Amino acid sequence: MKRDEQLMVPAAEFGSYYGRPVIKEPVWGAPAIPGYLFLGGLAGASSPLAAVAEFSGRPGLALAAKTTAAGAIGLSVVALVQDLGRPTRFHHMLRVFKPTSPMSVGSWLLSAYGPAAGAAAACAITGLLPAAGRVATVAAAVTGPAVAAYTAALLADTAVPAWHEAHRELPYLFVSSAATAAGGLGLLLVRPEQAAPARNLALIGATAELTAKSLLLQRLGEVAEPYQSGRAGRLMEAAEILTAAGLTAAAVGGRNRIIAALAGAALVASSAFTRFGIFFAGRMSAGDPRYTVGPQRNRKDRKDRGDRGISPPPAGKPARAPAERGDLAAAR
Amino acid sequence: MSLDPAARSGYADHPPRMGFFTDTSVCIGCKACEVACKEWNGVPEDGLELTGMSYDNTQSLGASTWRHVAFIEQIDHPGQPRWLMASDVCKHCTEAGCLDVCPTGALLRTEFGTVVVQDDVCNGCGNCVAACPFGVIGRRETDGGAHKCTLCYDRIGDGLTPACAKACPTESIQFGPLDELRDRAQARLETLHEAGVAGAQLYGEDPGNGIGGAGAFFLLLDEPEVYGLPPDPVVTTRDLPRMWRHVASAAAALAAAALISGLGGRA
Amino acid sequence: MADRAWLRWPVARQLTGPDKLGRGAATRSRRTDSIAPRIRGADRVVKSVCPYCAVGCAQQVYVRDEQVIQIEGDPDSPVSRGRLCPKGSASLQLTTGAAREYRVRYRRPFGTDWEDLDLEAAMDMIADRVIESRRKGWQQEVDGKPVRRTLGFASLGGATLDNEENYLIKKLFTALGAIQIENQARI
Amino acid sequence: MAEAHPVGFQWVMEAKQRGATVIHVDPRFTRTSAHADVYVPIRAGADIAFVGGIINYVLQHDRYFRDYVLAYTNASAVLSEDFADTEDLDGVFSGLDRELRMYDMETWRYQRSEVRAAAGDRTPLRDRFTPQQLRQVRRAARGEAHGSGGGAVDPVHDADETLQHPRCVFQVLKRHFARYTPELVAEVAGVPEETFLRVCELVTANSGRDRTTTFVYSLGWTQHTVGVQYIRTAAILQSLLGNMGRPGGGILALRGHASIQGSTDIPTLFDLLPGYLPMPHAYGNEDLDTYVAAESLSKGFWADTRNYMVSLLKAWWGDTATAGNDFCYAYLPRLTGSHSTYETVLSQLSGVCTGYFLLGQNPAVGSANARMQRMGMASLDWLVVRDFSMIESATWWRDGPEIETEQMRTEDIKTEVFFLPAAAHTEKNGSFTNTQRMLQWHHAAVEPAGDARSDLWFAYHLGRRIRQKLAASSAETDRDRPVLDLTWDYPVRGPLAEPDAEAVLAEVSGWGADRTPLSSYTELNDDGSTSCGCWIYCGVYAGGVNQAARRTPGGTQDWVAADWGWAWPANRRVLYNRASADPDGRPWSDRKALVWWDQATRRWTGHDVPDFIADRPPDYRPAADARGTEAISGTDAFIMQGDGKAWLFAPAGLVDGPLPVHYEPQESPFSNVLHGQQHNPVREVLTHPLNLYQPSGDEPGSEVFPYVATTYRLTEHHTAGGMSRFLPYLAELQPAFFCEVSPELAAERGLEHAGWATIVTARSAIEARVLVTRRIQPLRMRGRVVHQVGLPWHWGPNGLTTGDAANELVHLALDPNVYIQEDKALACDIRPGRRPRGPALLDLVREYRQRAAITLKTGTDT
Repeated sequence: MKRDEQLMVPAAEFGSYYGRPVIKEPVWGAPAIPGYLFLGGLAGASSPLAAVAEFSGRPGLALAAKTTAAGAIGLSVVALVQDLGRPTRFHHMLRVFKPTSPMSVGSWLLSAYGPAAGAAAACAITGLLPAAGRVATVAAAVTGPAVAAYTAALLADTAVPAWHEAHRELPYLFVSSAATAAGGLGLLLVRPEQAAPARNLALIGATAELTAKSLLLQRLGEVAEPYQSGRAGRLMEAAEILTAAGLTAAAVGGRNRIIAALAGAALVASSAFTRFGIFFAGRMSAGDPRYTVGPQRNRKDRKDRGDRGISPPPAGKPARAPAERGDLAAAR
Repeated sequence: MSLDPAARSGYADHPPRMGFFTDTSVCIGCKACEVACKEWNGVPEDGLELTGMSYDNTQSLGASTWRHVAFIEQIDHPGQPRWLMASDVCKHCTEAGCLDVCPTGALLRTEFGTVVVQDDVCNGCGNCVAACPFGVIGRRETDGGAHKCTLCYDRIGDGLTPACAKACPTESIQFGPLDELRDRAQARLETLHEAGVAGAQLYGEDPGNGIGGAGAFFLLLDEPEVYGLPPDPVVTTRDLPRMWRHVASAAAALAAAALISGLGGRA
Repeated sequence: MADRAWLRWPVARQLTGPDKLGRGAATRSRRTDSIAPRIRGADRVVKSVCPYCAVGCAQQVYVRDEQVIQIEGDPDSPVSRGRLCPKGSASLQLTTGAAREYRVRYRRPFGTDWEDLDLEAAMDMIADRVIESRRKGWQQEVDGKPVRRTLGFASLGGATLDNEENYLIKKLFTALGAIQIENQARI
Repeated sequence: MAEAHPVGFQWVMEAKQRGATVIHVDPRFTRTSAHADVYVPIRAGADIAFVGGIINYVLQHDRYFRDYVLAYTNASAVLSEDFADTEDLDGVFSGLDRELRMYDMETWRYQRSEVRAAAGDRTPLRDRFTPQQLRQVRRAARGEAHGSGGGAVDPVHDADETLQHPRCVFQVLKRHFARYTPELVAEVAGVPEETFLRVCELVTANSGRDRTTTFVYSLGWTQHTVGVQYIRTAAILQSLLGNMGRPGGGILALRGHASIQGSTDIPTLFDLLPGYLPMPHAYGNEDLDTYVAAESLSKGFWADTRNYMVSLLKAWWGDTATAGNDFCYAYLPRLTGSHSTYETVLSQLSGVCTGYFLLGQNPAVGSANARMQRMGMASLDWLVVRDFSMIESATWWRDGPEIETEQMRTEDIKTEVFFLPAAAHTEKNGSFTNTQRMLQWHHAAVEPAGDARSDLWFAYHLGRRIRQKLAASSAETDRDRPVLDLTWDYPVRGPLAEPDAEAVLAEVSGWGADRTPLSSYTELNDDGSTSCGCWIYCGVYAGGVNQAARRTPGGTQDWVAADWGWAWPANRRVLYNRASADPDGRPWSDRKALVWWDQATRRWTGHDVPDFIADRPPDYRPAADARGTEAISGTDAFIMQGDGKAWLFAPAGLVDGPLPVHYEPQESPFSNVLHGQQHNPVREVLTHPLNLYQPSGDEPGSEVFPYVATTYRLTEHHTAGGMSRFLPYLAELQPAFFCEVSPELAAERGLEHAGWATIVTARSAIEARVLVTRRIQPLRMRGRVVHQVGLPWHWGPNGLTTGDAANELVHLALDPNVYIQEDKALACDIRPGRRPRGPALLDLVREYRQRAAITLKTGTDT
């Protein structure tokens, strides 16, 4: 509620405390963190694509994918460090290894993957140490998908309703978005005759992404709202249009250099938009107590009813009137 | 779920778990807890904004507010007009989301079962902020670090009472071994129920709840959300094993998709 | 040395100690291990009384290196039982905070800004001013009755001062013949 | 109480948990109300009607404590035939001289059939002086002297133990309050009848042998033009119910400053010397004999006034004070009328008072009619401000409100300003006297830094310098002898030459021959053999030990905790506690035992130090010609009173009537429904262009100011904010000046929650953020709705949280007994939006004055 809409110290609302958020909005900043999600996905999916390209004799695609992976992961690490409250302490990330912390796991993953992706790209660009390059390429290809996927846990393993409630779909959405981006970038950078794996990956990724998104929205119910409204909603919608367009173009005209490039660009952009959309949806859901209180209140009421069976409420604690119930409708 | 988190965090021989019982039915809204906390812990001033939220200009817990007194005007409350006041604080969860997700080990379970931030370790990643189901911990603009109530770790180690509990004029904030506090809270709840105080309820103390029971729990006179508290919080990391499984299969799927993309022979 | 440094690495402690998940014992920093309340190192604890309202809550003032480092309620007090309100709890900030002035400030007649002034000089000037105002406002008689007083200067304040301070103020000013001596009790 | 004294409130919470019922009466629903069993909304300025209504209920339903009333009050005293009540004279008592605005109190006396020389040697002042001179004596706040002693009264008088005599106090009281019915209470105070009756029932049911009720008040009762009578009303009720001098009873003033009690005991007040001895007056106090004759009572401990006064003179002038020179009594300056802080402002404006010390005081925002205060300061030659921070009283000349309104220009202001930083309580030794009369010593923890010094240092060294300069002056005159002969030889210590505060305390406590510390005021003599700076504090340094520094932990003592600090007098914790026992000396009930007569040892004993002559048996009856303490009978529990009784009717001592009457505040939207007399007829009005009053009640123009405003404190701040607005941790808790209004008033005036409002009176207009809250209820009375505006008065232009000062709005109309202004009930207007800036602010106020046709005479009628 905006202040100027208040007529007085508001009567206590059942459902929230002056409409204030119950949880904190994540302090993670944009574009750094959604950018990181995008770049990490791009890199993580580019590395297996590079390996496939290399071992299927497509050096052009392999070089492009390796360079992309190394560049993206490099940039993403910069974004991560820059988003820290105390950037000079980035190395504290390797103080502990905590399986309970996706960020800890991710940090260790990044410290394995980053050098591998970097080495692979360096060897490919310079042509030096080809054997080592191959080892690095494989190593990056193996760890890359984990890098692309773990960020889903990073977001989902929070109290942010739109992220946490999506914890089942988010990993699939993230990897498919990553595949879309990596494939798309391949289409954009590489001549069509070298780009078949990229195109394939883009097609698979984009299809999967559309599916995952629609599954996610279906299952989230009311907590899906943040994905469908406001800035996040616009981003998600744009992403969907771009994905569909890119998908169609790549499928139909993927062998045309220009169409392929346009399709690739659309898919890369769609992946970025998706990440930004998801990021802002989470923020919005954290900022509005409805999404925190509503589902919890419903769950608690269900539990309380279950606990009580059909017996009357205990003395001193009468059942709350329906109007008092903190369901979504009453929360505001 | 075990109520002995210290033991599960590598403290073989440890003192009893310590905590707060905040009995809001005797809170007079004086905010001594807020000031005493800041004086002891050197927490900076947190903004000079008149909010219009009754007498609450503190607004919420955060990096620079480790105790927060909520004010809820219920002048139309049946029977008697009410003005609810409640001093909120970090819950020192048995299963603490902030602690679980912290990548640097800055967040720490102490031998008293409490959860604290090691300021010399924290790199300000902000993960804990997003993981707390109560909106307790925050990142401070001025130093980039995450901060929250330490349950006066330095004081209780010397047998002293935390600053807020010591200052509290009406013993609304009680500090002590958690077992003792739980007994006291039950007794107080029964007294209030006998006195016909409808709506009196304990909040956070149930070891069977979504955070495995709070180390700092409350007696409320209304539903939790009225005070800005989540009605049924569940620590996010309870779902983490499942998330990891999905992450693993998603990663595998990506690898597979890449392999499939390469089918179709050499260029 | 190197070995021992390596063993302090929390990951190593995770691997070798009981805190496998790195959420407790393994992740403690040196600073955390040596944590202590700052009042543990106090040179002395001085008994005091809260300076705000008249409830008279007892305080304990902790001093280290001739600096006040903490002020808390004194649990021995039968009045306050160690508790303090927000104002009393802010006593440390009141007495050691940034808002306190520690220098004499002087504004000359018609001046537009503060100037510095030595405390001794200020006291001397004030003494002169008192003598002069006392003389100007002197009344030996009113209506034929001896009054031997001055209306030349007045004083206001004292409800936050100590009894001993008020006693000297009343004694001195009365002896000087001043009668317009007042405090917050009238306000 | 929870708002302004949270730590004291722990005892209320504890009592509540043990079953006590808490009733809170306040115009607004506060943090105290939130924990009360019964909340009673009331119109500000109507408490006499409310409490008077309870008195009427008690009398009509015979709910008074008859044995107590008969034994310990003056219920049976028969009044003079000449007395006429407000019921007879439409709101005024007999003896009113409207021209001089004062009462002749002669007709309020007890009847005395037996013809005999009046006890005491005094010739009534009225026989020696003109009424004008008498008024000057009256205006010296005489009612405040003697503390609880009241005025002189004849202890021998007619009485009717059956309480049936039509002119006995009991019957007079009954008639006086007969019209204070539940209906009237509703009409005047806006308290619904059922709420009122519930309070009556709770209070009476909780009073008697086994139970006691206590009343707690603060400035909500004192800051009125009838403030003293507010407290008198409670005193009458508590005496009727037998709640005085008993554990859990009494009337407790919650005072707001660390040593405001001490600053009245050892007064920096114009009308008092230490120990509530009156300052000598030009008329009637010419020498020590006439002073003692006029100011002592024939019975009780005030009969020893000469002992107290001579010992004080010895403390001040030491060996110079001898019997031969009247103990230097002539060294004391004399009063003529009031010289209160408000008259001081007038005297600054007129150029008489040219120098001003502000010692931990901030009148630029903290005193009523703040603009007038600043204008006064701008007329000075010099100003000394001693404080912690740059408070408004130190900086008004550069950025005060009058600079903005262009009423002043910095370069035109002649005032020379000295700001001297003050030492904090942690930086000096000394004692505070808390609200229950208990002295507690605080020890210096560190030396003050920089130029910061204690006020002890300041007073001592200023005195030292002045004495040096005067001694050296060739023009030394007789007028300098009092200063030069002053005992001013306190030992100093440390690098800052800080005077020894314990040496000062020792002088206050007193000594006899060879400087042997005294242990009680009963040891004081009038022959110059004893010295004592404040007789009621005598014994605080008994045995050469600082009794105020005693700190035996409360947990190791009984509930009286007598070994913590030291309470005056004689470490008694409950005054007049003889009344906790019945006339025979037995506790009224086991549950409420405090002190009692022990027949075996033939002494009073108990949990507390008995506030009675320790070996005086309950059956002692004084001889007819007994005087002083000898005249105190074994049942005269109220030992300071001239007749030993609690006064249901005050035959002397109060200048505005022997009984409380409901009068409307100086400014009120309502006419007085009870009487034709609208205001307290003898209230003090200060006629000055800077202090204009508004029309009230039925007067034309009163509708311009239709709302009632009241000021108050918040937990998070302290007084005018000098010790809170400058602290980040307190400023952030209440970060803006706001006013509190009901949703109904907000709707009526278009005020927005959290927006701005301007509040206007005839003095000024201020702006405040708006808190629209149901905690402020519109009251329905006399077919009208009355809206109240709440104003926490902590703000000013300096500090971390800034805002206009509520004191800009407040006028100076004073209680005639003690010269306290009426902050607690004003009439005002409120309008949406911020106030005008610059000279336009004055235009707005001028426009209001014109609309209400306000002149210098408005509101000044008797």
